[in-house]
Amino acid sequence: MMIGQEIKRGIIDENPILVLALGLCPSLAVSTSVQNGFGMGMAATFVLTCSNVIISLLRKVIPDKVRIPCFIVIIAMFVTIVQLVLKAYLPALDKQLGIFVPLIVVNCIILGRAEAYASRNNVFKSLIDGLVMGVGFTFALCILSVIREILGSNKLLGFKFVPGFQPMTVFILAPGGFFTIAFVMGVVRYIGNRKRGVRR
Amino acid sequence: MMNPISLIEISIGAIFINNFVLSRFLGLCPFFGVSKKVSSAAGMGMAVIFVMTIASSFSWVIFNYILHPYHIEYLRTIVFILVIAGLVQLVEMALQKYSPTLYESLGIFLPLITTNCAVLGVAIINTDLNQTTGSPYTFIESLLNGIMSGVGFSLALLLMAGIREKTEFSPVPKALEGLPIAFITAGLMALAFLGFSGLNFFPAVGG
Amino acid sequence: MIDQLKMIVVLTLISCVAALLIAFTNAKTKDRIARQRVVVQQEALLQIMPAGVTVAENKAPLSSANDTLTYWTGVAGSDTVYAFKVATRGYSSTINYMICTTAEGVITGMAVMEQNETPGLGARVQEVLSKRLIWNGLGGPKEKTASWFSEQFKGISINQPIAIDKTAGEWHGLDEKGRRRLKDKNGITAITGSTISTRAITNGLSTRAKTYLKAIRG
Amino acid sequence: MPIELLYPVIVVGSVGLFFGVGLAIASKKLQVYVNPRIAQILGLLPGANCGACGYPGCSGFAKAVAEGKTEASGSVCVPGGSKIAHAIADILGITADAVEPMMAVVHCNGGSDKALERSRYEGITDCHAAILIGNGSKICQDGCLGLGSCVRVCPFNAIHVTKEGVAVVDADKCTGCGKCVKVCPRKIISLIPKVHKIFLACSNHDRGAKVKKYCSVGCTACSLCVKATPSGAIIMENNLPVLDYAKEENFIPAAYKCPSRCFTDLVKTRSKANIDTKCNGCTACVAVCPVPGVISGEKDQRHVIDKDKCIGCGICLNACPLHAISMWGVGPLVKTTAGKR
Repeated sequence: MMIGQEIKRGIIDENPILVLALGLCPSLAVSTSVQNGFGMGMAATFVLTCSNVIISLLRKVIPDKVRIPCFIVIIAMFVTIVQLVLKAYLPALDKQLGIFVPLIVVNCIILGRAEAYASRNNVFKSLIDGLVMGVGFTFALCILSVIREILGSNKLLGFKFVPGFQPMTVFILAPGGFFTIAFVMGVVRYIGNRKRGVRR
Repeated sequence: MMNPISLIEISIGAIFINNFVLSRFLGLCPFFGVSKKVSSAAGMGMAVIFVMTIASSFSWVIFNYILHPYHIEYLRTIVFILVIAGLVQLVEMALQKYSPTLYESLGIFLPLITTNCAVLGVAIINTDLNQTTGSPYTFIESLLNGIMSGVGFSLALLLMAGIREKTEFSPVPKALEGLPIAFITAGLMALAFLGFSGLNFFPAVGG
Repeated sequence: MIDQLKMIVVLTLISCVAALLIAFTNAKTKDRIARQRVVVQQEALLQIMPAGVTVAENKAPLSSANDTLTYWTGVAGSDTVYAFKVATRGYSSTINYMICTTAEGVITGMAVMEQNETPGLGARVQEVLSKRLIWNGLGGPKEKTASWFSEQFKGISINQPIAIDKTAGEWHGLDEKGRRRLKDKNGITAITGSTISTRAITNGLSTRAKTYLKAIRG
Repeated sequence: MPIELLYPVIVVGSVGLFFGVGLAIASKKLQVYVNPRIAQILGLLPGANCGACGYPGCSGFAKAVAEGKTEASGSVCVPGGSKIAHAIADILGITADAVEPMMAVVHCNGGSDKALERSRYEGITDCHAAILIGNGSKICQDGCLGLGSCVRVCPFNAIHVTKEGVAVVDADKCTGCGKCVKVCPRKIISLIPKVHKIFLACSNHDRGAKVKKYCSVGCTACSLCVKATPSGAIIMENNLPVLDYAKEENFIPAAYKCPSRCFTDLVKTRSKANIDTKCNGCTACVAVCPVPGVISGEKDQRHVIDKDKCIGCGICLNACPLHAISMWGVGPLVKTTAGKR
């Protein structure tokens, strides 16, 4: 079914974080706990989908020279709306995500997909692509946050995970983020190589 | 009124303590993209410093003279990013026209910088409260913070490019070639920069 | 010339529409955000003030830094308690916390409002120990225990020097006798591995809090 | 209420206007000639400016591709993938992957355990020096001296001398730069396409029993390998088989047939052939199979392949009229024209 195949493309073949290596800034900083990761993933998916739709609607109207500023204004509009809604209804999550909510604007995925995909395809395809990329982003983010939360603070979703295990706080700090994403990317590549090896 | 202590603290802080790339995770996409060759890394570093300076000065002026008095601070995201995008595109065109040589080495990085989280990051951080003195940034402080964050970014970028050029020929396991090994290198560098986190010059400043 | 014009019109139009939408959402959410901030404030006050006090907010001039200090008074029967915010510079960030003391300077409650010290070390000033493991934690009601680090400040006086006892282990691990011995010494236990943050808070108490209390009581 | 909405609209609107006008003037006044092909290529690129190609953003990459500095393959522009590779190739008129990756191989396998020495060389450990003193210490005048001139010159340390004193190339690390080919005094290193995994590991020009006397793995020019490859991809020249890698041939049968094991096969485990249920026992495959006793079964009954004996040459695939045979297991794709009806 087309949708199933698209989602597989988004999560595995063209996963924004693990394969295209876009949107790294928020994924490393926010993936210290699953709630943050999921929250950021949802916010990014919302912004990505809406901006993809609007941009593909306006793609004929926007002249090429002012392409980037227009896209950025549309994306920034959605991000600010998400920011206000988060501040009003989910203050705890907003405090956790901190500076990374406004930074969704310059998150390379959104402008990347807007330029690469939305400005060239019709509305329906852009909507699907926005959703699929968002799901891929959230999926990868959750993987990273689960690993970092368990190893880094011996918690999962805020609850104590394994009694007596002394957490390695380095995983919560910056180096841990780099190591985790390196490890996950290595595993994904290894599976890819083996699969390609066998199939060929 | 110029408080030299906080100026030093800001500059050292921006380069070492909370280095933009290695401890704040800002500006990673171009950081991993461009750091394959030292030459392009140097060009990118210069461009980032230049853009961060004009971005932080413009954003400070706009925030304190337009957004703050009219209590529309919530617009800062959209206004800042619009200003940065517009500025960068204008500067790129000007450079392309008037100094092709400079454009050759510096200009091609400019469109890359508009989607750089570090530039918008520094603009937004400048409008928050200053960590050390607790009062909002003055113009000089925010300008300095912009320049020094750019220097911090370029420092990390050059270090990274140097190392990555070496890892090109080292026996890296097949699955880890390319980006994963770059991340591990960045992780090790972040570990080293972690050592700076406790550094502060005048503990009594806050007390 | 036409496409130049088109550029200007399109960019300006999009900016205006975007601004309009944002302003609209802001208008909708503005009061809620303001209310959120007040709710957080009230919650903190409730936590540190002794029960059954009527809370009133007022200001007192601060002679030294020529600005005014906002503080809250809690009146219960004869004695009144004063609550105010204190900011101090920790290991890698500014720690904001609120304390509530009696007139003589004995702390009745303390809560750390905001900090971003190193996670796992300095950040444990806000740590809430939940004993339950994940599998039995998912179902149960939200555990409402205060952070052990703030609990230990109850009964400490800010007018005398506050001792930091690093040898006795952490407060939540001590038995009744250990805790009473600490109280007599007007001492608290430090968080293992982050004495800078602990000392930052006690310094804040013995320096700033004392001057604030003096300013309040005039 | 409306004032609340007006301020933001005015502020953002005026910033937008300011930059709209600025960009409009700039696009007019600051017109600069740009090679149109760069713009064309840029249009195709994903525009994510992610820098994964190592170039500063997509415009940098487009410029490099337009000037032919780099190829536009899927591996370079990760987000674009192979889709854009072909599209860009059409613009530039070159085939996307015209250049086939090459790899160096050493045409000698005669280590100290296989090839006899006629003298003990104790001079400078360098092949050129050893050649000067009586053309090397080995009886075989064409074999590898194993003193590492090629090792020192290789920038990717992809070539090493084994304990037995023969240079061996590491296929993964070798980028086919050709430095070792130039430096080897005996000229026994050559570049072959990376896809082909079999090469001749001997450069001896003597004939017959003479070679056997001083090297157990030397080529005796018996030309059995030539007969084993009907497509004529191997021809004998000056007592040595020359493999024509351009032809679609995998040389597995030749390597199997060679009596003194001169061919080296880089692939450790080959994928094996397997006959499925469609087989009607016409024994077309038994006729072409170079290895006796691999395919067994009665006439008009389904035949079975002995997985241990099968060398994975793929000839039976082409010979089978019902296409009942397929390759199973790990190992690179095996292409061959042999056995085609």
